Amino acid sequence: MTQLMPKDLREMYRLMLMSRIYTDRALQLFDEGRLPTGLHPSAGQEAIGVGACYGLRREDWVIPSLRTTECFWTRGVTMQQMMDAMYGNKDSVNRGKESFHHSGYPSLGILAGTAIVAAHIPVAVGAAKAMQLKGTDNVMLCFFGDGAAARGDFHEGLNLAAVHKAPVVFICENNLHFQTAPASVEMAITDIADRAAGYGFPGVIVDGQDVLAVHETTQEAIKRARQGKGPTLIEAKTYRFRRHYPILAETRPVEEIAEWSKRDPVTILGDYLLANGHMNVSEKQELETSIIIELDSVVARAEAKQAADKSAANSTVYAEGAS
Amino acid sequence: MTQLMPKDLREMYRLMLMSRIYTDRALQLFDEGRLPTGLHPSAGQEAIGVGACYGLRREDWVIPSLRTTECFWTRGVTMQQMMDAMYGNKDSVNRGKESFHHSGYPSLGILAGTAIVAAHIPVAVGAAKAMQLKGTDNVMLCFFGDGAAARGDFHEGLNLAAVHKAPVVFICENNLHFQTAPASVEMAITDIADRAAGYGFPGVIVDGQDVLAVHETTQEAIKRARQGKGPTLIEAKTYRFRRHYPILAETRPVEEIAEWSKRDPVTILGDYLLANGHMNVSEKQELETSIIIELDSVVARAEAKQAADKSAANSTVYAEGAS
Amino acid sequence: MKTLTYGEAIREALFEEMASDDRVLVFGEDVAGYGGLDGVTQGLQKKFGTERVFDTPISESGFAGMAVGAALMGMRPVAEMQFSGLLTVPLDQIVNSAAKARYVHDGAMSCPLVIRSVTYPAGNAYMGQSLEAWVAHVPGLKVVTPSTPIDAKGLLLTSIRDPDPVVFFEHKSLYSNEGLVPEETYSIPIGEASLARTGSDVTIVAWLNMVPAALDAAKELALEGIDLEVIDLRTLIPLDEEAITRSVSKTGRLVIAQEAVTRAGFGAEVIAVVANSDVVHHLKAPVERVGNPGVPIPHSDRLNNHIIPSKDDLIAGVRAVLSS
Amino acid sequence: MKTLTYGEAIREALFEEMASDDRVLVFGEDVAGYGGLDGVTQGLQKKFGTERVFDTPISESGFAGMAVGAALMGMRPVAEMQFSGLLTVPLDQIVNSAAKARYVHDGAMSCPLVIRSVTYPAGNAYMGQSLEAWVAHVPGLKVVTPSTPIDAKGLLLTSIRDPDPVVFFEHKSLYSNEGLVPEETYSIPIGEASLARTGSDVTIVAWLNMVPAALDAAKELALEGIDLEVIDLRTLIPLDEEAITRSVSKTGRLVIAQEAVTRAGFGAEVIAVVANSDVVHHLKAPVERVGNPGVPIPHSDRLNNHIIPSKDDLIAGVRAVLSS
Ligand SMILES: Cc1ncc(C[n+]2csc(CCOP(=O)(O)OP(=O)(O)O)c2C)c(N)n1
Ligand SMILES: Cc1ncc(C[n+]2csc(CCOP(=O)(O)OP(=O)(O)O)c2C)c(N)n1
Ligand SMILES: [Mg+2]
Ligand SMILES: [Mg+2]
Repeated sequence: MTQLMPKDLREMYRLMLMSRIYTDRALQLFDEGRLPTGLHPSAGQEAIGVGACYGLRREDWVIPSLRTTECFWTRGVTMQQMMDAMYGNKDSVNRGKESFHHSGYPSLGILAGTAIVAAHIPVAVGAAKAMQLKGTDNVMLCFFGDGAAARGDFHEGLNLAAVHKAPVVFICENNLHFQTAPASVEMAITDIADRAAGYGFPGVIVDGQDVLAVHETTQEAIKRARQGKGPTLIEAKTYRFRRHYPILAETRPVEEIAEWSKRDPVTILGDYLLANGHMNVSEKQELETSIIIELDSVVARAEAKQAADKSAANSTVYAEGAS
Repeated sequence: MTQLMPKDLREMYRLMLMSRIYTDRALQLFDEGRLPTGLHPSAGQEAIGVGACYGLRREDWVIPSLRTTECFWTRGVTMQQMMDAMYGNKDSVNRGKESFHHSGYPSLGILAGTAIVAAHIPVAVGAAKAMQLKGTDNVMLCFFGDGAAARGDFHEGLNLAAVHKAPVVFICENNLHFQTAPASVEMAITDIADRAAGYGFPGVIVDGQDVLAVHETTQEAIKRARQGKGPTLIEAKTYRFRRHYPILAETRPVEEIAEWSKRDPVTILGDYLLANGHMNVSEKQELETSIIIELDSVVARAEAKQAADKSAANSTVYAEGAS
Repeated sequence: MKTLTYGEAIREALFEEMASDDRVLVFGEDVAGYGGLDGVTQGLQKKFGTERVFDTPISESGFAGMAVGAALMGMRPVAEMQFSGLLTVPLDQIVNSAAKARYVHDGAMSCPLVIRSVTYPAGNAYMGQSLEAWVAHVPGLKVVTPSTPIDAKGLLLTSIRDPDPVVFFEHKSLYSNEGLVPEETYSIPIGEASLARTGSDVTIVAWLNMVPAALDAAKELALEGIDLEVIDLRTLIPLDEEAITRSVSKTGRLVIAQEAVTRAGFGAEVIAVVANSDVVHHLKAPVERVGNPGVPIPHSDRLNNHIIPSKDDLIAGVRAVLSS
Repeated sequence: MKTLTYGEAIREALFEEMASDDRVLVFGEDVAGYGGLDGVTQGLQKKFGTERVFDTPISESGFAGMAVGAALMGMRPVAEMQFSGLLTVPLDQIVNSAAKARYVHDGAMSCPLVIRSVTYPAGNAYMGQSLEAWVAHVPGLKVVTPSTPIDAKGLLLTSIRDPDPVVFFEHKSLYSNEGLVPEETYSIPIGEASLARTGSDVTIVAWLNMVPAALDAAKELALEGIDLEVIDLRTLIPLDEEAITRSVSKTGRLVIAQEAVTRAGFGAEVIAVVANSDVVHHLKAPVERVGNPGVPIPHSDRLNNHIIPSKDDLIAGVRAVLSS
């Protein structure tokens, strides 16, 4: 495991802060009727995607959940690319054919899941198997929510990964809710990590609000995977700070929300950087300002661009034209 | 838990012995080209279905695996009914529309699974939920093989049972193989019972060759279920003494087969009865003879009967005629 | 009569049937605590309790299987699939465990359940699929596809009371459509199409959301003196073959209106029914199919309106059958 | 040319393609150690090793998903579903994860995999289902249905090399049928029907096992001077529409031969293609569909032969289109 340097910590902070600012801006654009797509805001959960993906090799792959926007940022997707995707622009990643959160970026090592919760888990295992067959020691990080852990594909995927000792790390973002319902509806246990024992590999719980803890835990799992020792299930305890999706009402107890707000992952890392002298207040302020300024122009550019049109809609069903 | 009396033990022995004799006769009839259906012989695994189902209430339900013929015997299906089902006779349970091992007998509290391995697990949970909703303390016993434990429906079913504290007992007949492949292909763990912890209810391992152990373990799980405490997963370690299905070749190591043959559940109970004076040698011999004699006439009758015909084939797709 | 939206009509059916039959259960994702993503099941849990109305985990196969088990034990479960594209997931339970239950028991058991499946061709390539043709292919299932509030309520009541498993498609973009619904109790038989509009020139066969689209097209074409007959199938299985052949034998021209992918969609079945009857000789023009041309539903609304058939596509289809 | 059975032809295709392309993987239940329940994959693991040829748990959705993941990463997985009825289980992975992959990446990724699906309408109501109409309804999938050894080998080679996901149906009762197959390497394009028999009176459109049945019917009817044309579709998607319309415009009479349930089966699509073209005016008689009348496959062979269409049913269908 490579030691994180202060510059790494600052970069992780930048990614998390950018994600937060971007997400809240996107929500605002949606509320204003400008953004033509909804989103599953990651606010509150930024430490997971950043902590897990930070320091991956270019040749490694990740497959995000519906909420892990941080996978995109950390792998190198720019705010402009993301905003263009949200606007379905002509020059965007798939020209509006798929929502930004299920968009693949093959050149950045990002695979896309489908909108079918948990279906991407066996897909991740197959991709990891391919990496193994090619004789590399690259790994696959597969993200999903607590809700996904109730699906058959979770079970089949994790079990197949165990049988194949596939180089995959499963990262469950347990935010205690799935869509409008609490976790008590979906399971009679507290810790999804407990399920790993039923497949024969380690299950580890980590504080999902602490990016350094997430990073360290993931690094250990990655090391295991690279050494051919097989998968790990990491359960990151976390909480989303926004509603599931902008058009759905809030269903969670206000006290619960208030309690968790005290553990804001962006604030936690920011405070750590300040306390340890890795960043000073004015640097922090500058960073925030620069993100906001960049984002302003990103939005302006995205809105000025042409949206993809009918010719996009009808293409690439098959390799060589439709049939 | 009601204490087993010597007459219970003798009855359990009768059921197990009958099952063995019946199964081997059916295999022989199949080899001779007389029986118009194949079967998944339960030989070697008789202690599980008998031990688990013995002493159930009439109002309880069971749903067998493809191999648990003992569920049928213990719930009161006769050899004649079974043989008629195998021959697809006009007066048989469903007139040849379904194989005997997936045949339901509603009046005997036997639900049928489909041929889709593990699909019956959520069905069992829904049935148990209905029993709970009706305010009864009846229970459902749900049998399946080790192979089924790799399927998504196993996971979703067990998890749903936990969430609903459904009065169901899951009984996994782990015979170390599924169709032609060894368990190492389907899992990287040894004990399927370990998976129960991931749902939040007890997982128990029992010697599947020991009918009394199976009975006792199941009775405890049933008690739990009747008290509203929810499900239990029982893993019975066992071995099938015949090939998976008559037309498939043997794929298991001869030493493994030889080793397990030493632990024949019918012999184990027989010896116990003899050693404890619950039965003497001549009674044992008489029992065997009487089963064989009965079976001879069962086969003769079954073969003499008319098979179901086209009118059967075309009926009961919908309640009121086809549409 | 009173005015209800399509969504309210469905809710009323659930309330009435839960009140009159305590074997009826309602479950699915977000249906209980939240009252359904579109509010269709709102208030049910409060009225009928957490035992009869409950939320499920993301386990579509698991809870569809539970519905089967409960139905076999005499309950009347109504399970919701919150997007029709999700039918890909619980399909084995619906098609195998439920559909075949009566048959394999030689009639000794029945499996009376309803799968409410919410159709909406938008959002993404997966959830946005219209998959009614799949379930229509499966003996043992009934398939219901109402387009109006009165039919939605009446047919849902019938579906819940039906002794066989029913896949009940609801269309999200119809939820807010209003219509008159009787004050008193009523029900509508499964298996009867309705003549949504009488006309003489061209027959349009439609279901779900395409019925209002067809009526809009009819209104527009009426201005040119083109007189459309619109058949609302209402239920795909059993199929009201007579309503189809009767109309086509009158008009001699047939346009199919479906949101689903055209190829191997249910419209092909409608055409086969016509081609299999003497009415085929009455056809004055080749049949037209208006539907998804064979493209996954794109995420962006700017794209997917090119894929989903519109009133204008229907008008073009009508013109095509009139031009030959 | 050499003589091979249909099963051997498939095995030969797998051997050849695994030898020439090390991205090809073969997996499924019982395919590796045992060599397939019908021996079709025998010897593959021994020759190509446990990494490229492996047995899977009973996890059809899981290993279909693995096939998708491996395909996206550049492998060429060939996964077996040991009964076509099992398609109910992995369908989401095939229909959503695989079929839409190219589209949602705007062409930037491809998902070249083959699902070998073994069709056999017997045994029980579940495994015995013929479900080709379902996958034919899904944009992004190709659907292949060979009936002869030469086509089975040639089309499997093409399917494995195809850049898009292919559902390849094999028919268990064809496995032991023999036929001539070229010694040298060859392949057969996806999307071209073959004229299995030239005739002038009636067109039979068939695929898989119904092709030999149609040829048998043709032989028998030839004795009466009735001359059948038999079209073997070979691939359902893409569909060779021209082969169908050309033949029907010649004969004016069409009989569909399918083992699947008639209602909403693929035959309806074939009919729709005809009805959508000018050829509809050439029809001298209503079209006939010979298929499963809408009944789950019973377990007993004594019953299921009443459900599965036979040569005699085909002959009756031909007589019907000739009588009107
Ligand atoms: C199989 C399936 N069922 C239902 C849905 C609808 N749905 C979208 S997101 C979601 C909740 C996901 O919860 P979780 O996995 O916990 O992720 P979170 O949103 O909490 O991050 C649901 C039910 C879906 N996409 N897929
Ligand atoms: C979903 C599914 N996949 C494959 C099959 C084919 N099949 C029938 S029995 C069987 C093996 C079952 O193994 P297990 O559950 O261990 O039971 P056992 O036969 O060992 O008693 C398989 C794979 C099936 N019936 N269902
Ligand atoms: Mg969650
Ligand atoms: Mg087994």
